[in-house]
Amino acid sequence: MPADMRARLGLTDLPNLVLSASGCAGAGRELAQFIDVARVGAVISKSIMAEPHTGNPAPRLAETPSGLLNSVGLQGPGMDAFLQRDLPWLLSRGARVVVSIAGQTIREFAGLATRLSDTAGVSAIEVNLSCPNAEDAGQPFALDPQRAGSVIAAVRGSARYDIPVFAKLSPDVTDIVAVASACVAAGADGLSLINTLLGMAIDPVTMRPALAGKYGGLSGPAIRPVAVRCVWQVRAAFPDVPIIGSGGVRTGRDALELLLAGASMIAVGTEIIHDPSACSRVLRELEEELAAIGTDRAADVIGQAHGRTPRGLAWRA
Amino acid sequence: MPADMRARLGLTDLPNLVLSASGCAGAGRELAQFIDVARVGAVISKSIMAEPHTGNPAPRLAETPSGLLNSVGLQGPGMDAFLQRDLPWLLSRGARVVVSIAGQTIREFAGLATRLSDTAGVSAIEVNLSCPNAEDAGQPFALDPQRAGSVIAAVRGSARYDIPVFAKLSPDVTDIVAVASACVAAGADGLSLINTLLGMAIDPVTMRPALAGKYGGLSGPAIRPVAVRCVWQVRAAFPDVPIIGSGGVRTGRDALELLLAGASMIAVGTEIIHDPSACSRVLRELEEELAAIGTDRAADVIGQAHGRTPRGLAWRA
Amino acid sequence: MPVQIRGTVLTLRRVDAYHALTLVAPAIATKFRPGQFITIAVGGPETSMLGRRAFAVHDVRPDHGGTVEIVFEARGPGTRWLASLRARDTLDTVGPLGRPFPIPRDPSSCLLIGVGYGSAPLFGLAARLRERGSSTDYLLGGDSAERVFGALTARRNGRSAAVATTDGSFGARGAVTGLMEQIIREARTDVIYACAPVPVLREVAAIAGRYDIPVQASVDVPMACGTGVCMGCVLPVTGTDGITRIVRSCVDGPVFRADLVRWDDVGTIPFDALGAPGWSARGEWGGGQPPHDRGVIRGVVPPGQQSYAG
Amino acid sequence: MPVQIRGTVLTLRRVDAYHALTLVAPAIATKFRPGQFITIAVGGPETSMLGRRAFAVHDVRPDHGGTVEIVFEARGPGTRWLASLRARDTLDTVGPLGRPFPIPRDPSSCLLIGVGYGSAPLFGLAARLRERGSSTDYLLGGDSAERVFGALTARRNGRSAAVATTDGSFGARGAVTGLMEQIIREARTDVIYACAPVPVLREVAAIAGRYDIPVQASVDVPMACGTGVCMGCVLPVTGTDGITRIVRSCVDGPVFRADLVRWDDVGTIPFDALGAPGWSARGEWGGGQPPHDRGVIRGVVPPGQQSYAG
Ligand SMILES: Cc1cc2nc3c(=O)[nH]c(=O)nc-3n(C[C@H](O)[C@H](O)[C@H](O)COP(=O)(O)OP(=O)(O)OC[C@H]3O[C@@H](n4cnc5c(N)ncnc54)[C@H](O)[C@@H]3O)c2cc1C
Ligand SMILES: Cc1cc2nc3c(=O)[nH]c(=O)nc-3n(C[C@H](O)[C@H](O)[C@H](O)COP(=O)(O)OP(=O)(O)OC[C@H]3O[C@@H](n4cnc5c(N)ncnc54)[C@H](O)[C@@H]3O)c2cc1C
Ligand SMILES: Cc1cc2nc3c(=O)[nH]c(=O)nc-3n(C[C@H](O)[C@H](O)[C@H](O)COP(=O)(O)O)c2cc1C
Ligand SMILES: Cc1cc2nc3c(=O)[nH]c(=O)nc-3n(C[C@H](O)[C@H](O)[C@H](O)COP(=O)(O)O)c2cc1C
Ligand code: FES
Ligand code: FES
Repeated sequence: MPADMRARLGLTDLPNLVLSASGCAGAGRELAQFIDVARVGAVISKSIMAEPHTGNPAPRLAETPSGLLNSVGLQGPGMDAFLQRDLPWLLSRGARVVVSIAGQTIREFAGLATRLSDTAGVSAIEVNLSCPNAEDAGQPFALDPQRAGSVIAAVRGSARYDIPVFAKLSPDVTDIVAVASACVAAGADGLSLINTLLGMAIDPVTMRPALAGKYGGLSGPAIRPVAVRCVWQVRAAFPDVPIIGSGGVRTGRDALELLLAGASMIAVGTEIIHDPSACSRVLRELEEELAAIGTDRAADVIGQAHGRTPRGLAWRA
Repeated sequence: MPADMRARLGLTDLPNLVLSASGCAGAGRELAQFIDVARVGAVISKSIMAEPHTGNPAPRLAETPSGLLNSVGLQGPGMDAFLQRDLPWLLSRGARVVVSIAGQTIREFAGLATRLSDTAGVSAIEVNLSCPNAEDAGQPFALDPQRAGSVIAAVRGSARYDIPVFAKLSPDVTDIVAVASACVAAGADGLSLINTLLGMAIDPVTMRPALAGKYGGLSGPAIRPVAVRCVWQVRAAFPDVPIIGSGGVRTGRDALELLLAGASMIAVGTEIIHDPSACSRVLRELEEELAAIGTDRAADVIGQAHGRTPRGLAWRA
Repeated sequence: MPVQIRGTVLTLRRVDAYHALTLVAPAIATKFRPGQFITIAVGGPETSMLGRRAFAVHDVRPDHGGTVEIVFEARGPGTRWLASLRARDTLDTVGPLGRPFPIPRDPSSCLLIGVGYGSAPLFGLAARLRERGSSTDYLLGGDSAERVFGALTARRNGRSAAVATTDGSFGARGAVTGLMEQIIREARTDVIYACAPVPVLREVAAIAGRYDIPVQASVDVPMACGTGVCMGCVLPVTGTDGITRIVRSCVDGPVFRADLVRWDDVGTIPFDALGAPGWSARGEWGGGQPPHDRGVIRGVVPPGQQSYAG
Repeated sequence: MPVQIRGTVLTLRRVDAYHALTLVAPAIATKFRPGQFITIAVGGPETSMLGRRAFAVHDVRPDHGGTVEIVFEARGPGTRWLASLRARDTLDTVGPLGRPFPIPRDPSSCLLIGVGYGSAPLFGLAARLRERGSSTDYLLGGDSAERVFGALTARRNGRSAAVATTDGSFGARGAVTGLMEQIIREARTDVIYACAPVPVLREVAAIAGRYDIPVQASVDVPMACGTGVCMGCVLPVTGTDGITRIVRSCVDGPVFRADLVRWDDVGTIPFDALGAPGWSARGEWGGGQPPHDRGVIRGVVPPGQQSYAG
């Protein structure tokens, strides 16, 4: 019998705990050519800004070993178009939708949360704290516990009480637990981690940064060990706060690794770029992994790697 | 004509700027089975502690996508044995030696620097700031600008005036420029970056951390974009401070990328594990890369990617 | 609708500077229309290369239920890996992707311009054009003789076929655009189809513009997903409503009306693009500077004015 | 001295549950002594797998200037990649590495114990032993019949050959150690050579200890470099000076005198190891607790007491 893969996100029941990560599934339509979006645990939208936004110039992507650098720069149609076009389409297809929001000031974030609260069908809000803070020389909010907390407090204060608010954290900090702590204190219902690592590539031909935006966010399997570590640390500090784990999930085994480290849900990002049916494949492979270890419910493995007694060292067995 | 690959490290002339990174070349003898250590720009020793040290239990290594996680835990013979056995051997083979030092207190670091000052043949001291600070609950010195600066001040104060002191920085910080700044202010003659990223892997079979030491340092090509970014940021802030760039160098092209970002020397680490002749191969490939772009001296490309006028976007050409 | 399949390598052979790879891929072959492309995941199960590689479909055939042929240059690690494959290897393949070349309703005089591997998609297009009664003239180019793809076929099937190479080793010396005007005049060209690097397309568009000839240009912009999810392959393109948008060449292209692509602004965000920092829905300028001073956002954007994270 | 070469695949074939790969590698073949191993870089030029894979040399032959044969199980991504190779592919190969099996000076009665692919290095060893006038008895094991490697050769060349499988599908049911004592008594064994997983070696060492028979054990510890630079493959081993050291099995092994390996402490740092936290050069205990209370450092070390960085 296949394991029970269900998860809960606030008031919403998710058929399974494999989500598509923000910015890696288009508006959902692109994905729907290859998989049934109703069968994805939830679709996390590209981070939505209040107004339409062009994003950064090309080149925006560079391939690195087992990774991808991106500086898309939050290109998007803006909240109006999202609510008029993309959200209804996803809902009509039976998908559950987590809306990722992006602002450059605390007020902007609060305004976005207010807009979403007037809307039906928003399963949760994910707050992209890696956005540049216009009032702090463009430093991402996520780098400072206090600023991150202020954004979450504002969003939590503006969002309808029954919409859970997840804070999406950046790994580019000395102490991710401190940022997580500030977000939890500010009322975050859950945490989403990790966003990309700040990286850069130089094109040896032009001898200039490979991305027009110079810096890029590093994602993909290359960063998985950092994601596992961050999820582990945050889970150890806040065992009761649900975590959406992302960062380099390519296979069901990778998903299992993040669950064992303490994630309650998994978001698949870059692998969707590499394999458009990644979400359904990862789910299937995760089911197989769970069957192999004889688990009935995916929820049972969450955080299991924290157990006190080491199960012995594999290579001694 | 092949390009001039020479570099200068304090008073020492290096035949070329490709070094072997700390902890990845054994005591030098292991490497010498495959390449001539006299032709390596310099051998950076495994970080040496005052006393012999067992390091951490096995498993100590885990393979990750394009990366390696290690928690060797500074296993080593201690300073006495290093000075009696390993250093003389390297010098007898014509190698230039940078001695990496590891302490758990500021006093220990100072003591190690004093010992090295009584010794001939030390081209430079590299201070491994990622060591756990026994007086701060084991937090690595490298995570705090002030602590990092104190270590460097103590080492610079104890080391003979003609031995350059390089501070080896960790990328696991919110602001690497702040740490670099503290080290430069404390008298560092150069900076070495980056050390490994804090990471973790879970063994899906045992369902426990794959490394006995739980956390590990992530190295290899996976982290190169982070290394390039760190070198770039530090170079932009301190254009006159020499940088030993390391992090995922696998090919001559990767070395060129770090030079363009601002490193004046390159250290090859994990790739030596993967290819024991990596140092000489990377040097040869770098020579080819430089020939291809028509450069006479490797020194001419250092920091070139910072040039103001973009050379145009490769894919438009 | 594109599909994702495991295609089996039927043959892989050298063709001058290129490799021709034939894949058994019935579900793609039957849906394909000229100008569309496929993407392939490269490097095997533990690959370190995450971007899919895009290739124009050169030919489809009915054998084995349907095969697809691509022609590629082994230039980087992904294409070198492809060149090392052997018959019976299988490949994660997605296609057909993108907007095909539009076919004129009425018989027309069509000029097909291809540079390097850019010639590959033109022959299937030509067949379709001839079926509809159009005539086809070819203008092919490349750096040198062995980089001009398909000249023989062009000679055989086209009404005319001209060649230009950078080094003069085959046909005229120089760029294809040097021969364009003469052909246009002689062939009384009604429509141009072009598949070439961006700078060549820009020049083709400029020349054709002077003769008022519509150009359908297939652009070769770095891609990662090919399906529209990553937003990596963008170009500034003006809509028929006059508004410039930053569009994805994988889903809105790769074939564009050349007069709508803002060739000079490729690799930039023009200030008047929908959603650009200076853009305003109400047609007012957001800042105090006059539009021409704001210029375009080119190359290195000051950090802090952008988000690196997505 | 080991060398690094590009070996060419001569043949790759299935042998029951295993793959046998023959490489043309003259420089390695001519230097090799039984018990030594080679390492192979896996995954091709853009590999995502950085650890080299270690394999015991099964056989060397003089043809093509010298070939080396390994026998391996396709269990993880690296060995699966190896299993997908074809003749004429080339591999970055380093060897011969490690300390070989010591050969007794005088003719002796030798028992060779191999479990799974652990049997692979025993046949070359047996030939060498027989050259020196020793007799060889084999005791081979595995989970099931198709995982017992080389039983036929053992029958043909050995004085005796016994087999045990976990599922009883071939030979006795159970572990090889179940048959050991009987063989030791019947064959009047002087020396034991064993190549098997660590728990089996530990058991072999214990039994042999009771009979006072020396054991040369080849350990199978995860390796990354195989050359001694990474410090990944460590084991606690007591020296003839009575001091326990944390040694690298790739350079100090893979063959160890079994009575010197601290089998119960594999995967730990024994408190009395040279340089362990509780260890002191002057024989005093560094801390206040009695030695037996400090125990060993096992598994998860509290962060802060260790360095993750190297
Ligand atoms: C619509 C379309 C059709 C194409 N048709 C062909 C064809 O028929 N024959 C052919 O040889 N090539 C074609 N290309 C170009 C081909 O996709 C690239 O040459 C190839 O991806 C390079 O991969 P690489 O591993 O060799 O190089 P790398 O430079 O290592 O590639 C690294 C990354 O950049 C991307 N990339 C780099 N250059 C290009 C490029 N010019 N176009 C798209 N992506 C790029 C790759 O997809 C990958 O993600 C086409 C490109 C597009 C967009
Ligand atoms: C001295 C020695 C001789 C060996 N001889 C043979 C042999 O003759 N036949 C055979 O099939 N296997 C042999 N092994 C084991 C073989 O090296 C591993 O099975 C192989 O490395 C696993 O690679 P993988 O990619 O399939 O698995 P993965 O688990 O993906 O390997 C991941 C990493 O762990 C290392 N690793 C994992 N398991 C082992 C292991 N048991 N031993 C060493 N490294 C490991 C790999 O080298 C790699 O770096 C030997 C090991 C040693 C140390
Ligand atoms: C092309 C691209 C665009 C992204 N856009 C966003 C975004 O808009 N908002 C966000 O919070 N994260 C964004 N991310 C980050 C991902 O959601 C994810 O957190 C990160 O990439 C790590 O997961 P992965 O390794 O599975 O991709 C983006 C990532 C990529 C690769
Ligand atoms: C096995 C291993 C051991 C290391 N030991 C040390 C060490 O003792 N001291 C140190 O400063 N860095 C150590 N490092 C870090 C490397 O010197 C290097 O900075 C880092 O790995 C990044 O470079 P790379 O990707 O080329 O390996 C070690 C790295 C590895 C993989
Ligand atoms: S290639 Fe990803 S959106 Fe076009
Ligand atoms: S495997 Fe690296 S030291 Fe033994």
